[in-house]
Amino acid sequence: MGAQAFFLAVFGLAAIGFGVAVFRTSSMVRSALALLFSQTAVGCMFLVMQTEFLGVLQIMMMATEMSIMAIFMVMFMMDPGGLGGMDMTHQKRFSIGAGVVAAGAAIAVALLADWGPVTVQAPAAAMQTRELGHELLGRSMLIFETAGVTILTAMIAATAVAIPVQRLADNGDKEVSE
Amino acid sequence: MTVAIVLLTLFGSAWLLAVIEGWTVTGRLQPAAPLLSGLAHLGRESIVPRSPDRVFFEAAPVLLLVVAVLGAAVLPLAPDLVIADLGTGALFINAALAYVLVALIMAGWGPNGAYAMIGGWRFLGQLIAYSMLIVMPITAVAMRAESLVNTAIVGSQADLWNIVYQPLGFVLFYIAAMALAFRSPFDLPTAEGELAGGVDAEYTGVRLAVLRLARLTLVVTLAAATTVFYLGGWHGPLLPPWAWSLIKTLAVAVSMLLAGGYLPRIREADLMRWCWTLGIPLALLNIVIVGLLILVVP
Amino acid sequence: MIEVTKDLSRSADGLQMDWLEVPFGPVFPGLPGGLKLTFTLDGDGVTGGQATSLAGMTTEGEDFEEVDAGTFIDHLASAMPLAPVSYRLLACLAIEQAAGLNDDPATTQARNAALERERIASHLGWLAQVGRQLGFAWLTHRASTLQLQFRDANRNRFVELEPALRALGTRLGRTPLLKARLKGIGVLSTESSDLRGPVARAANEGGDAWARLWQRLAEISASFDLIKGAGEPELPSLRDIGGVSGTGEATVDTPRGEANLRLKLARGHVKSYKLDTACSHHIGLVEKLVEGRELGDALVAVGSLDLSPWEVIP
Amino acid sequence: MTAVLIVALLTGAILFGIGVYGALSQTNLVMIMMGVELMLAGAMVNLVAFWRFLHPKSYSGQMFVLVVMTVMAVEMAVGFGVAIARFRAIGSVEMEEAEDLKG
Repeated sequence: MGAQAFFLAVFGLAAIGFGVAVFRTSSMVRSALALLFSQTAVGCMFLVMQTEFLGVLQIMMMATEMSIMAIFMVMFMMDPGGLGGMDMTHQKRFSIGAGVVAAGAAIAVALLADWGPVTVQAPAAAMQTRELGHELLGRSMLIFETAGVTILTAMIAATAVAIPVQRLADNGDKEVSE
Repeated sequence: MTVAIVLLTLFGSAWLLAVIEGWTVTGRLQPAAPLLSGLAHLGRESIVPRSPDRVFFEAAPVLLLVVAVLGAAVLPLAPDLVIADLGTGALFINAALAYVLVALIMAGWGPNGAYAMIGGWRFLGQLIAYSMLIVMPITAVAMRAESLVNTAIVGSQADLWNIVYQPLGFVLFYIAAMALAFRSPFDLPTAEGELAGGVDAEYTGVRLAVLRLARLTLVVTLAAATTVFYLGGWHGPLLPPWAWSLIKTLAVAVSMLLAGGYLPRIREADLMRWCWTLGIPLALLNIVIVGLLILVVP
Repeated sequence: MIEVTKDLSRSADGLQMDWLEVPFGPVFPGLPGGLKLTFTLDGDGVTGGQATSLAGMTTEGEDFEEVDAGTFIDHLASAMPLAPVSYRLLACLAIEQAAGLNDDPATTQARNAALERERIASHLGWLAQVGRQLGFAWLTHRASTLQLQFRDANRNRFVELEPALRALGTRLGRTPLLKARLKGIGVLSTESSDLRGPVARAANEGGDAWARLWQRLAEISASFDLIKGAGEPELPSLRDIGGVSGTGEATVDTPRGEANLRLKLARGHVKSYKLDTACSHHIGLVEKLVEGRELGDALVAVGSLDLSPWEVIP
Repeated sequence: MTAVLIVALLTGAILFGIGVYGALSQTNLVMIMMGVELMLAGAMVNLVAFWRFLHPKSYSGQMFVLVVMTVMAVEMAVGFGVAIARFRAIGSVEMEEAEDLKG
């Protein structure tokens, strides 16, 4: 069990280190890829905790998701290369306070609460995947479907919002979409 | 021990691929050419462009190589010859190979050059086209084997290979694999005619050697994945199992290498349009067909 | 950040992004050497382009000291490496016309055969270049080997090479992805100004890169039949004109379009000349061609014009 | 044995804290979304730790992690849709220049 705790701590520190790097670097692509590697470290933590399917899924999804975030950061940020070294923050003191309070509360709960018996042995990976499959298509079929439909509506909504509004030929009709 | 064997076969077939590629380009079969050109790269000056993003510039080729090797870690050459037979092996290959995109974005953004940057972001567009066409055929393959474990997948193809069982899936996976390895008809990030080498234009010296080795190893890994998923891995009459998977992997890798020379580069707009409007419906159809085959034909 | 993006120009999708000035320089793989394109890139879309030639003939007719007719011909031929025979023929015709010689059929036939042979070689060279631009390795290899064989082939060598040439044409017709790559790229309508040569002839069959490809392949087979009809092709050489003076003008259909030469002859020496080539007009088309296109399409469109930077007279 | 659980929960808490700091301190919409992503990552670590160490029998824990991953994807998609529309309107997604959106 010591090895698991050790590796978990290693990947945890990596995730936290990259997480801090996200907000400290001035170069935007470097900050996006720092978040990417922080999420990958979180994925590796899942692997260490023997939930293999979730870990592999997290690692796979985050690679593409954060790369797409990287190009959006290049589009929308003032100095994406970070050569100018601008400070892009405001209300620093308040946010540090809020961050510390949030982390402190969670840590307090983690340390003080009595978690009861901790299982030592987790089911085998292939069995976990099978059970998760049964759960997905069995009891929580509704959640699974709504999650799928939500992603679909989100895709359509995001594209609809992002598409430039064509100026309709205003041949007298009132309904000119701004 | 198995790690050494698998790595040896991986880099050995990458070296064999380099020899074959050299043979097709120069017309002369020189077995030592890849080693000599590799050493020559070591000798050459390694140029770093002005104000690069040094971390990305250094990390990209290494990450590409690590990703290619990591992808090969879960691929079985023989029933017992696999580095890590993960419970979700088939998905792990896709998870590892998703970082080819990250490596190319780093290689694009690192050297602070217009061609490289455009090449890097173009590969992001290419990923949006091919990524669905890799995951869905893997789902169909896993459906037939009723497991994501690679050795089980190969085991399920003992009597009938998947290329015969689900040819549509094979075609889609083969095309998506070539797009993932940015080989010739899909070499948008390193387009020689449009971006003058694009992503690997700024690399020289030892980094270029690592990048070239990584690209060849990536082709070998994808060929090994195609063999495991569709060509019945180590199954084959006379020869020992590892020999069969090696032969099939090399055959698929050489076909991936040479198929590109006979096709012009595809337009990015066409690639995305065809992959989404044609590829994904076909992939879903393939899943439906495999589902029916499993249920109806016991 | 509003003040940062306030004065940026709006791209097609309405977003104000900063655009990059990227040179696609004189030695870009797939483009003719010496042609310098400067694109304004919005991501990988081209919002403005400008083509200049760094290898064009700088000296116009003015500061051109008198030179003997023979050296003038060699000077003009060597100044145009992509079409030496056609410009040598142009100079010979102009000088002979200035000297008032009438042309006898035998030499004209041989000269035309040499001109057609160079047209085939030039179009094969263009095919090799398009192959390199499209990453179509087979076409580059095949077209360049054929070009080397055709450049100085005599008549019976032609007959041997004919099946290879036909095979190239049919193979291109059957290549998948080629039509999708070239169709609708770089469209030049018929009424766009001063189109010449294959670009003009392709303008009425759709005027895009695909039509130009097939127009040039058709020209290759047409030149092939011409050569079989004509005599043995041999380099045009000047017939002796003695110390004559006068003004002459000639027009030759070079592989890239009609070129026109007007010169003044004084006692066997060329006093001044005025050269007008097709490429100096075609290079002006690049701006309109690439505007609003994706980068790959823009470069293929410029490649399909078959510009020769040497023949661009500023 | 509970040490491993504690380590996981601490990591999740610290990641969550960094996410809160990031979301509140940054001026750009995209950076705020990255802060939110970090918060969700912290939450996911906790969820997996709870499932693995406390309730490995009921797989609804893993199901919840999948839902959180979906939330991450949806939040990013809609966030960038709004960001593009916003950027087209006034050329910036800086939060300090968003007074005109006030109710």
